[in-house]
Amino acid sequence: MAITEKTPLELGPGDSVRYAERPLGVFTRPQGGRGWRDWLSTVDHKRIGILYGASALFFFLVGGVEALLIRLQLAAPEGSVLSADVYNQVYTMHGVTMVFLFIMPLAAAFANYFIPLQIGARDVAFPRLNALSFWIWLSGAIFLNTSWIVGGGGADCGWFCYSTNSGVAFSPSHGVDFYAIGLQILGIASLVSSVNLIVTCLNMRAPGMTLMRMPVLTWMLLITQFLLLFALPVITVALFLLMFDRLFDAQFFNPDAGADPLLWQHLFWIFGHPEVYIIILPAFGVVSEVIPTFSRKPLFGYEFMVFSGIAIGFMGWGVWAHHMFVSGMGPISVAAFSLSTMFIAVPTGVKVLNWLATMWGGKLKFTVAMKFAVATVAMFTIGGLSGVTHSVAPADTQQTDTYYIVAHFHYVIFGGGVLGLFAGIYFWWPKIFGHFLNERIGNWHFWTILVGFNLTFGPMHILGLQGMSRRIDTYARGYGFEFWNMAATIGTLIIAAGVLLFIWNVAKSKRDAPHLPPPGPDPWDGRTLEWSIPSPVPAHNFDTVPQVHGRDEWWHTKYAENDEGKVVRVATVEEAAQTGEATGVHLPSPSFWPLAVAVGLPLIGYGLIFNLWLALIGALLTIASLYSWALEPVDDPDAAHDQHEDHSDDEAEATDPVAADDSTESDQP
Amino acid sequence: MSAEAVTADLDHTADDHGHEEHATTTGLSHTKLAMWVFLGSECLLFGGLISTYLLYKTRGNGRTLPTDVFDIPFTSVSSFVLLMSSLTMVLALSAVTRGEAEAGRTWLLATALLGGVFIGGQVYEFTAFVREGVAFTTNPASSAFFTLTGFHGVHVSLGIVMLMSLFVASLKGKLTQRNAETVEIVGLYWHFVDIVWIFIFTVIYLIPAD
Amino acid sequence: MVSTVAEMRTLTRRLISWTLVLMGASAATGCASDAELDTFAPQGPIARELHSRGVLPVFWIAAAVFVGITIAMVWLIWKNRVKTYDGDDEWPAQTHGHVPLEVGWTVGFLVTMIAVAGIMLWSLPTVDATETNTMAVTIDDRSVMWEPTVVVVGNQWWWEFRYYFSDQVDLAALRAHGDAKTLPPADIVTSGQMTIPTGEEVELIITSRDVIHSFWIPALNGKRDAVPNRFSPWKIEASDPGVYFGQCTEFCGLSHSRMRMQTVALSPADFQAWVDSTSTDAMEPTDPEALAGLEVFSGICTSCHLIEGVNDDVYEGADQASGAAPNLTHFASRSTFAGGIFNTYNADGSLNRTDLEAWLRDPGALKENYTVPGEQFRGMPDLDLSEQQIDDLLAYLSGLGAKPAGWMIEATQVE
Amino acid sequence: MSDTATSEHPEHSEPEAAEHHDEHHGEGHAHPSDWAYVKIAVVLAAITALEVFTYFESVVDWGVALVPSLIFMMVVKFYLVATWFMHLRFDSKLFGRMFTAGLVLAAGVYLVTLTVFEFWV
Ligand code: HEA
Ligand code: HEA
Ligand code: CUA
Ligand SMILES: [Cu+2]
Repeated sequence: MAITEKTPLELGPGDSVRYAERPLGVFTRPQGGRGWRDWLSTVDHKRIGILYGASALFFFLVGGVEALLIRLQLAAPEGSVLSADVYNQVYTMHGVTMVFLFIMPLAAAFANYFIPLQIGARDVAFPRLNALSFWIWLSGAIFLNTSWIVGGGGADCGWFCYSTNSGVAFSPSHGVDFYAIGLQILGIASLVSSVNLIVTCLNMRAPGMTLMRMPVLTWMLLITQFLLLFALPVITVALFLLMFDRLFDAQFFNPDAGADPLLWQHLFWIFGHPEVYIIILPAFGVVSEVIPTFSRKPLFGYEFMVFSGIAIGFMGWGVWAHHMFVSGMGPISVAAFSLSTMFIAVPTGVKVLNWLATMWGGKLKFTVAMKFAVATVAMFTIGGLSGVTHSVAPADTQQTDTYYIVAHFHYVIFGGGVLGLFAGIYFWWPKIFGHFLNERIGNWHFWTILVGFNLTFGPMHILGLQGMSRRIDTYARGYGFEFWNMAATIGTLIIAAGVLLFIWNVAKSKRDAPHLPPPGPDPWDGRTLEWSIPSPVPAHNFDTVPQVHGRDEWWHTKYAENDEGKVVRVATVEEAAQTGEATGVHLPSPSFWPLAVAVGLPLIGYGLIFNLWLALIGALLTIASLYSWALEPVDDPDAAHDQHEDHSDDEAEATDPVAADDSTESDQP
Repeated sequence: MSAEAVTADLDHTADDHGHEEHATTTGLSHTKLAMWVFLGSECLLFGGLISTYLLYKTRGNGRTLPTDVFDIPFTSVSSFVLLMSSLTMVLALSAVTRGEAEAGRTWLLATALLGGVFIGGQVYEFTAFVREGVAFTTNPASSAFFTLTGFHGVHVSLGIVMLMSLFVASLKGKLTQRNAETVEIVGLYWHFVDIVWIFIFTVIYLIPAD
Repeated sequence: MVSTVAEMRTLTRRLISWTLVLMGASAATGCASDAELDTFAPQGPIARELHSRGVLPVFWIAAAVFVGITIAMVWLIWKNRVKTYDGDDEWPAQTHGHVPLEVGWTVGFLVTMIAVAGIMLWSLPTVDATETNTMAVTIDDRSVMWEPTVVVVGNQWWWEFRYYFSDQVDLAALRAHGDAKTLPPADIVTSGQMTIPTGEEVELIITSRDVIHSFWIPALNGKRDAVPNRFSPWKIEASDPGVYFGQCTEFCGLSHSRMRMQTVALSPADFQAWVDSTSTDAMEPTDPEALAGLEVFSGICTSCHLIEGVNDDVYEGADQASGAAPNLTHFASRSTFAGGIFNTYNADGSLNRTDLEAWLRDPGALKENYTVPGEQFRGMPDLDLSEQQIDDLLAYLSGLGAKPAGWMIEATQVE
Repeated sequence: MSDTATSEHPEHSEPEAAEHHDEHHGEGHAHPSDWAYVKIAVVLAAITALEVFTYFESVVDWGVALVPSLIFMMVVKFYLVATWFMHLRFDSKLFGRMFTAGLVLAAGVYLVTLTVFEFWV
């Protein structure tokens, strides 16, 4: 394939750093390469994906330590590890951290890394906006957690922070302010990235990659982005109202002035329920890639998988008030939302059976990734079924706000979401880092997590049905709660051991990697485009943008079915895979401005809480950075690249829309 | 209908759009698509604020309601001004597209000015309301009113900043035919803010709050 | 790399031992026997119907689906597992899908869910207030027809129960009124323990004075939130006399975990007796210690608590975010105090001085509170009482109201 | 771009077309003339005038028709701006769909919310 040699940025593997003078800004324009500074200025979707993933896993430990504290406090009755006040902060921050700082960004890591690879693109539609999303997310995450230090403690209102308990009178520390502003910052990050990834999915597919040929992971991530796109503004409204109430004496949630506390609940859950599908759909996508690969069969019922995903995403908008069955909103509303909730079981059930049907007659090879994927299906089903028992509104009046609910959502979130994403981590680790995770340790990791998980959350079903309320910092002797709480705490310790095994696995695999054969582009005999390029993926992803002819394009490059329907190999990986050696692929230039914009936002946050002057400084920093950003050309002007005139048809592949950015001053084709 | 058929036009939207020759799957520009996607999201934002106001519009806690102090003739004028700014906006785009830089610049400035008049009107309205006893913290209705119209006002103001940036760029000769799309995108945002006001004007101001 | 068969064995072994452990443990703890809040042990017609119509059917359906899916899955794993892939000819038949099958199970699930929907619609009416029954109650020597109704008000972190027997108060108007902070005076105001007659469907009107709480007596019905500015209907009914436990289940701040309540169901005759003794003003103390206690009360406690016949002429609400504190007029007639968390009496019927004294010494040590000077208090503040004052107060308080029956005292001893 | 001009995307422009982007832009063949815009604006202004007119109840009492007519006029204005000024009429359907998705969803969830609050009664 002809690659144009005239492009300025030679960003193949192993290139060197070059910093050019930039008259426009404070920063010299970074130009790619290696070293920590390049991580700060990177606009490469893969690096951003790794940044998301690493930070998310870090916050998993933070949220996990909070979970450990919860479990230690509740191990025995009248626990005294934490005071009630601290307990309330810890469980609130546990929920917030796990949802917003762990599982969403971990899913974002997959979205960033794999959407472009799976659709055969060289980057996302707006690389700098992508960097902006990450940095804003990180600054929001840090902001939220600094409330422990400067805010007088974490938020103490529960992750859904119901009014009126979230008012200043009832939560006088700054914790809730940090919650309100922190989640707004995180919301901006997710909103920006959802717009970016939607445009990427719609607009940057390789030739032939029709929507109905997109890998299911990409599909589920796309649906997730739409859910984010539409759900985030709703919680943004709610958070603004809360912030105005707390900081500027507005009256949105002041019942003495005639306000209705249920307004918050509606706004929160209109966001909150789509949110839970935001959590689960990426994991569904991962499972839909892993199970076929290790069953040696294509995914059963691709169209049904896609449309059930769409159906879930769509129906998820009409069920929010099932979190409010006992709020007193009236029996007709209760009945209506109860009905709408139930029917989500139908598309979800279709998914479960399609996974099973994929395994039907397959050849199941239980790698660690496959184990996690299958466990995801099994554990999620348990959580989904307890969800169905809540959906029967009258029954839920006995269940809501008990540990039975806690059991439900940890089964779907941990048993579905977390196990699913772990499957993805084991599956794609060699692709991302160029070496396998150790399967033997992985095995131990899997089993400890699975056993620990069931020992932790299984008993919570019983506890809840025995009447144990959630969000209690302690319980009295004599209600029959002792035994199962102890069991759950022991389970958590086992999970913690599993998490440590995972950390050890990461470290050991990296250490061992040089002595082991490299995985090569396609270690699992994969099906989708990311396996057609080297591991780790070169900066420019694809030497040549692939031409797609059908679903599972890469698999069909390697195999065909003969007349008897038997699979025959038509090409080896070595023959078919790209080498990653192309140089001179035109890539977007890195930039420091996304980082600078992101630094301004928490300053605004602190300012709103403590001193408006600080907010002004933050705002000025943000605006100045945005302006500098706008003035910074997408591509480095020093690197003159007027080569576009020279394009002849056969070298056009190299300068594909990957360079497109949000500035219209870009002069790419 | 087959799945392919349902999504087919997403994969082939380029046919009838000769003027949109970007090298993208759909043939549509990234930026424009992004703006439309973003505007879809904004509907949920304003919807939430509007619903909050509707829910609270009669909750006065025994004090003056915003509806009590509405000055419909005044607001009608500023609504009209904002509506007409959509016309100047579209004329600006049309001029820039034709390569008439100077006309484009003038229309951009006119749009920004009309927007400025609207914001001025809003500032006046706010201060008048406060004088008449309807402040941000008076009651749920007033909090909701100021939040909704304030959010809209901030949107308009951002639009003005963008218009002025385009204006300055145009003065420097940087706004040429090839950047017509930038004008178009700012225009989309501007028109959106206008239609939000069309909605607000009817639903908040004109429909009587029994 | 992976030895699948061995793993399957481990899996099976683990599954079996896990099940055994679970079963053994459930037997050991007896699951329901000592679980006062058990949702699977309904004690009244409403809860029983809810359980049998709503809860159990959907549990059975969920269990059946679970068993089906799990069996299918284990079987698939068992049958199709391979150790490694060696060679290209190991590929199974490549099935891409099967539309009739898909449609089949979609319809199957739809039908199942329609059944679940039926369960829901069938059981929904059981929980909401519908009937209007009446019973004769004598109050102030006057017989009235009472529609058994209790106004339930959540406060941080205790429940108030208000009884309106006279037809003076229009409950419908009350519901529309909306503000829990300005309720009309009631015939009986009590806290922590709600007394109801057995065999009567009692309508509850649930509201709150500060944040959202949730009222829940699992043995009698599901729960309903107490939302400020809202008066939500609910109902409970107990078949037999007894003490039924509850716990506030909506997170309501610091001491949410220590916001409990009990419902005391009495036979109609006993209920009438309770009404007679509780609708009176507080008794005048006679012994000097109790008189000194009254002194302390009038000097200190009066800023929050109301005792009818003592400080109702000067009482203007409590220094609390809720504006209220428990009414102590018949303090000693309740078998628990401080939001239903401590026993007022020991098992032998003697006054539980340990907890009562500890409470008066420093309430915050037993139940976290928020009492920062200058801000709205939440929870009872530390009053810096001397030991003498505490003794006096106990002498006074223990004389307020008739001591509850022995079985009631016994029933509240949980540990 | 040559790599997009495949059988999958026969509609894609020739490579040269992308290079000579600018020339195509000037044509504006699909876009209405300025005069059309002005006409739309006149219609919008007229409707607005009518809307404001309803406010002066002493002149004409619209009775029960008031709210429906106001909503109707609002929708017409909304529609005109979206389709003409925002070019949805002439542009790809995809844009309109992205926007309508948000609009319809917002209408749906918020109308339901208001209904739950018994806003209409
Ligand atoms: C990943 C996140 C996730 C997912 C996917 C789900 C999925 C579902 N959830 Fe859950 N839910 C949460 C996260 C999630 N939930 C959280 C976090 C909360 C608590 C929030 C809080 O209060 O803090 C919650 C709370 C919650 C409630 C409120 C409980 C309460 O507080 O009182 C309800 C009530 O209806 C509910 C229902 C459901 C239902 C019906 C599904 C369905 O989508 C499940 C569908 C799946 C299946 C049913 C299994 C597979 C299907 C089959 C095998 C087919 C056959 C089955 C049948 C025919 C029955 N959930
Ligand atoms: C993604 C979501 C997610 C995840 C993964 C988890 C994971 C866990 N959660 Fe939970 N949880 C929520 C989301 C999540 N949770 C939410 C939303 C709530 C509701 C909050 C609310 O009510 O507002 C909640 C509430 C909640 C409660 C109820 C609290 C209450 O109501 O009072 C409990 C109680 O046991 C609990 C436990 C756990 C446990 C034991 C884990 C375990 O799986 C955690 C396992 C992880 C570890 C054990 C970490 C291992 C750490 C180490 C090994 C230390 C290493 C340290 C260093 C290197 C520094 N969670
Ligand atoms: Cu009251 Cu929880
Ligand atoms: Cu939900």
